Amino acid sequence: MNLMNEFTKGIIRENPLFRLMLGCCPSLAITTSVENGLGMGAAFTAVLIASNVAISVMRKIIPDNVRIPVYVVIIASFVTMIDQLMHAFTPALYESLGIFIPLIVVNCIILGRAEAFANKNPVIPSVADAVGMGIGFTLALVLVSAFREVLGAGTFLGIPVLPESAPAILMILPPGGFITLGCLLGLMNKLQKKTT
Amino acid sequence: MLVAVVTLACLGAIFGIVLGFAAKRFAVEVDPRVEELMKIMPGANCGACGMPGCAAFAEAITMDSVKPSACSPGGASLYEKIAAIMGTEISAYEERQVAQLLCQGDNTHTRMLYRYEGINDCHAALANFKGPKACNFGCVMQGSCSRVCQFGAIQMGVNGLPVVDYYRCTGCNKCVVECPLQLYKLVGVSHLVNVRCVNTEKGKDAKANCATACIKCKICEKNCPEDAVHVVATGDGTVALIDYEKCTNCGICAAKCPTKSIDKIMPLSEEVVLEVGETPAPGCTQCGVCPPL
Amino acid sequence: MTTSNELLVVTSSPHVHSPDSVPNAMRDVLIALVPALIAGLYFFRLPALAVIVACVASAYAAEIVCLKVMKKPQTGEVSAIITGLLLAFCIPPHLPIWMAVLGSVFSIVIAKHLFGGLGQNIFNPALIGRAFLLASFPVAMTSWNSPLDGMTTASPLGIMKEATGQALPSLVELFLGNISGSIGETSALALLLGGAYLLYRGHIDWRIPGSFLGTVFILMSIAGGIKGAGIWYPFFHLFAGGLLLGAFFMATDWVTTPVTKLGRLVFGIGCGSLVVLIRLKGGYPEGVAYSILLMNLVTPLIDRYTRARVFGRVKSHA
Amino acid sequence: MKKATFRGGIHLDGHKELTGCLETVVAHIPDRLYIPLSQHIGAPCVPLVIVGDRVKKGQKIGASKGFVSAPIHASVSGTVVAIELMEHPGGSFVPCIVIENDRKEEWAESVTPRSDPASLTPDELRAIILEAGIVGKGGATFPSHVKYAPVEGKIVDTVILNGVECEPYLTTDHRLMLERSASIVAGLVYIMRAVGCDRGIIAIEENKMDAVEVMEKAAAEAKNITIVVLKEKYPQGSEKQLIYACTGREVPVGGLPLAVGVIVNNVGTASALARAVELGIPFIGRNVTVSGPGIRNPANYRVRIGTLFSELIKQSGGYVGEVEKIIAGGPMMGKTVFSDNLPVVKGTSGIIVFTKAESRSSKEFACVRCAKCIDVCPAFLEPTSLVRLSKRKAWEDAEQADAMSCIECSSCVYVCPAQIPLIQHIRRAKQAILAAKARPQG
Amino acid sequence: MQEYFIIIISAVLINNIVLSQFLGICPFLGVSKKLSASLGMGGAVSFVLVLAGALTWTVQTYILNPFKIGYLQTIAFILIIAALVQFVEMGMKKYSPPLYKALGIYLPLITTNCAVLGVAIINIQKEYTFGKVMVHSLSHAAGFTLALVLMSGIRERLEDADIPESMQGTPIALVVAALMSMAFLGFSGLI
Repeated sequence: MNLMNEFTKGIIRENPLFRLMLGCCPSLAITTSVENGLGMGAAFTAVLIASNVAISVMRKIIPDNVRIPVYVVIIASFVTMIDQLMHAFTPALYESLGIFIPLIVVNCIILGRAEAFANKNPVIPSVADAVGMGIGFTLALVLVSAFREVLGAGTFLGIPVLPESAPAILMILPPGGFITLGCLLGLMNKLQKKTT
Repeated sequence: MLVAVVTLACLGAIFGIVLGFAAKRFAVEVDPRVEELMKIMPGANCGACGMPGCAAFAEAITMDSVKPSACSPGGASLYEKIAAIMGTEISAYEERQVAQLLCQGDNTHTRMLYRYEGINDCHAALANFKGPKACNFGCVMQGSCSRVCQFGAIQMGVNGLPVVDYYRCTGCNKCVVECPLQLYKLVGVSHLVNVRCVNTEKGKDAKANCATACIKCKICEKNCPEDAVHVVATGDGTVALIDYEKCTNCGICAAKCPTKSIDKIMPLSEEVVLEVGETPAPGCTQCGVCPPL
Repeated sequence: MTTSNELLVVTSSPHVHSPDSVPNAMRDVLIALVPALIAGLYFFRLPALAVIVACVASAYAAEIVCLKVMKKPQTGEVSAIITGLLLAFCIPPHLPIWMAVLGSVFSIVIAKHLFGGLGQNIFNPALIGRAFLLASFPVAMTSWNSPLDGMTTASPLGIMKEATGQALPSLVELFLGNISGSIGETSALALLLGGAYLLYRGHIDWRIPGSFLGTVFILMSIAGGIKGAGIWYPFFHLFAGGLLLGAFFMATDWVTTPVTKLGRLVFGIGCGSLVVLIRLKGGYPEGVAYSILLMNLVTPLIDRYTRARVFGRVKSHA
Repeated sequence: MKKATFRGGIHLDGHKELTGCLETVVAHIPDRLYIPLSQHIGAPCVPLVIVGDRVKKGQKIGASKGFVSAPIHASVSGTVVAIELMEHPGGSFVPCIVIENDRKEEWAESVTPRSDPASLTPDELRAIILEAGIVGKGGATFPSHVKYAPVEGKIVDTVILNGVECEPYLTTDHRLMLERSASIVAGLVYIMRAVGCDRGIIAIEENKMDAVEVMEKAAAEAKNITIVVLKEKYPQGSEKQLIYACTGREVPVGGLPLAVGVIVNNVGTASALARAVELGIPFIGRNVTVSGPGIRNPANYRVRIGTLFSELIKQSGGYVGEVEKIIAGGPMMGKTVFSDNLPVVKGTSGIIVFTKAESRSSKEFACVRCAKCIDVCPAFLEPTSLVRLSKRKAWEDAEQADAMSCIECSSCVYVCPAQIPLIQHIRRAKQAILAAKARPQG
Repeated sequence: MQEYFIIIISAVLINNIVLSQFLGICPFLGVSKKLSASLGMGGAVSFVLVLAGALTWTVQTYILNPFKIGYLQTIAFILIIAALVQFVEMGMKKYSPPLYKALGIYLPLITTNCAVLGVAIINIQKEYTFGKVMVHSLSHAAGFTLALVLMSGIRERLEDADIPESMQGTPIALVVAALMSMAFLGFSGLI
């Protein structure tokens, strides 16, 4: 029951992007296509799970006053691994995500979960938390990128869905990212107000 | 492999040393209790405590310059937590207080002198002949109180007077400070009977201007079984006043008052059903003070 | 006492008011746009009419819907119509209607009502609409047709920028408006008439169009001098590419431009410099819309730093 | 010739033709007069009479209390029948001494003409001015003797008489200059003597060239007095703007005209002052314009202080149309009152009646940042920014933005196309700033 | 010279770090409510950015590359930045408490500010010389500060605007950023 709770909270109630406003940078930058969104979400989730596990395991032996640098190093190590893996196995995706893979290191969510959850809880809940948060973030990325890809490129996962002249290129340009995220956030606020 | 380990270790060591040194050089004293306190603050930053925000309040508590009970949104539960952190026994918690408007002269009761046109601000309206009402003591009905209330507890009623929702009211004192005529008073929730008029004019003059003014007839005084209400001298004249030490909430004075300027308010539980709808109050900070609906 | 039974009104001074009002001012702006409207319709005929009607109607409809959704009272003023009309004026006459409608709705909803509606927007809504369309549909937004015969051609500034070898239109043609380009920007004469009317009615301050056009003229004279192009060069830039439309109707928008006198000069000079920069060095041939948007962006800062000295804040004698 | 003026301001429709060419009429003296105990800025008077007392015309019936204050005098002879709270044109309720007129017009003993007014010393002059209850007639009603009192380290080199009368409808000063030019010039000479300066200026707006002519003739004899013709613009008559127009000096923020060596008085004040010095007659009457579209026969009246508005309106043929506003003073800065049952006081320059037709439509729009308020503000403020701060209750920021420098001329509201009552918001901010200052520190 | 100029124009206007590269969004949204705070934040980030640029380039060129351990780039860089930020934070706490208070929780966030790490990585990717690294870092810092200052000017004005309730705060800031970035499109093609 409790485990279920740790898992689901990240998906909607404490969705990292829409509720906690964390991880804005990648969600603006790489959401030009759903594929990118999925790829980023997967890489991110992997790092999150790994680092949550590692930190949760070591939480008793890490001295309190240097815990943040230690977390950073742990996260950075996992990011480096993911970076290498993606370079090797999904070169196309690696190219299009570019600099934002190493930048997973500085994604506030991972450090935030480490600080807020993993260093206080045992391994199993930490995994649940990481998976929930990861899925929540991935869903958010997919939502944003779906809007942008459909409106801006007229495709969904590369499949054309709009007539050729229709897509507004602006949506896959930087302004489109800001505007999609801004309006989605506003919408979420409105929905939340209605439901509570 | 070895190189990598050594490099990182060296880097780590260098930064560790620099930071350790810097930590000593730049050390700033922070009372750990402030951080502890900050964690339990309601975080509304409403200023009810008289401090500019929750952080300032927390700091003030550690310096003993403010009463821990000053935080009305936090209420009794916060009070206990503060006591726990501060490790001191603090005297018993005071009763919850709500703001009450000491005027019932809405536009059906009170004679008007003129039609006011201008900004909705009580201070501004008062600059012209002490407001549009013939009674110079009563509410000027421009809603300044309702705009300062962060908790949405004061709404302007249909007949022009503000209506306090005692359930949403946290007793934060903002309206008391804002009202230019000092028509708000914080009253303990157990005090159900209140004189809701501050007109100190002679009975005849008061009655000429407002149908629900205190006319100093002393009927309340004569009927009170506990000798708790008296027409007492204040300002330039007199007005009825209740001594809450003696009052037993029997409500006889309210029933006998010919102008109904003494009012017995409904028990709070009924009020909720009447006033609070489904939606949370505008301005609700979800501080958790409101009792569950 | 008095002849009526009602209570007297007590208000704060003053008790007299100038006949000025927001709706009146909006109406004057519409009147000032009429010459350019006539010119646009004369040169581009039916397609222009369709685009104009689509823009205006959708802008006004969007305004009404927005006010309704946000539960605000309908103001009954026509600023949305002006936005729609201005947007129509700076898009090509043969743009597909649905694009025009999209731009118009974007202007009103995103650039105006998300910011709280009348008086609170940061950017000129019409220009945001245009920038949105230009970035979204670059091909449709930059294919021009020459007036009257409807042949596909490049705009005068496009010809100059790309050096396509086509003959540049003469200054007289530019002045009268017999050139390809956006609906409202072709006829310099019509725009000057409208601008003069606004100046005469006191709705716009000479400082913005003055400093804007002045800066462009001076910088372009210098650039022309370096190129050895002669005196027609700065005039060509003044009359072409919607500069007059921008300078008189968009850079002077009350809401999105500085409120201080000095600030307006700074604003105009900034716009002028940016136009020159974009036209000479940038990727777009005309640049008026972007320069004004960029200066809109800086407006709060300009206002902040160009505050007038308060009367009596004299340099201390000590 | 380029006329001197100030920067900012607005052009108003003067409506002066209604009364400007009409000779001032001596108003009928009513049976009862209501003389408020407070008719000036500063401490209210203490009554010197009780109900039942007989008073003579010109007798002091209220003594000034405190330095900034001025005594009041009975404007007719008769009996005190009551002291009661009355509506006051200043927007408050003030105790008034009610005198039943016995129609004998018996002068008090203290009222005696002086044989040698030219030989009075400045101190004696100031004592006479204080005793006569002379206050500024322009509307601010600042006690004159306080204005003339010497201040350590400040030298007054110029006295300006304000004959600008830039408010629409009002023509009392205009008529006074035409009808009493000699006494105005005499008054100016006394003021100059009282403050010890030798430069006098009489400032008149260009729309009153007939008055300029008359005043020039009257001042021809006097030394060191010049007539300055100013551009017709509102608020030309505002003290600080007037000083700037006449002398090019800017009164510093928060300072008095004294800071730049200038004293400004209304022409009416000078005339009243001359009567007080020469004839010993205290301030018991003044000229009042009764005008506006809601008045049947607009006119200027010479009125005894304490006459009810309703009496004057009756003499003007009563109301026409649906009356909506009665304004004490001019339409730009005057205050609305809620009835006509209130007395003329020392500062009442006009009674303007508006009907429904003139009331401005109150449909308020959001500020569209047209900046017209900023363009016209004669104090170079940003009214619209101040309003934003005031609405947000950011009083300290408002003070930083010089809210206190607002002269409340209302030009900004006049031009505001969004019909925002800017001045009321600014006044609210000023009120709050003053309240914060008055509160003891800590 | 020409190269440096291109780097500057490109970094400040065309590829503005916030408006078109999406780096440093968190502080951009978080600390842009007041002009004074945004100037402080801009200053702090600039300082860290330039120092980090110099340090990371040095480490990369003289340690990682010679030893052929380029794959440690991310870890090494983040360490350097973390230490630097902590240093700046302590300094600020000591010497400018009001600024420290205003920047609040965002100071530690510079560590996780992708702008700093991002620029450091771009520096290496583009194989700049040390001089260019400095100019590049400085220009990006300037671009960041510019965006922040412009944003805070606008947000101060929006404080009184009647923005729909659900759009208040971050959503409207994002919309402003969108429109800003749209206006900045005007600079495209400048070089």
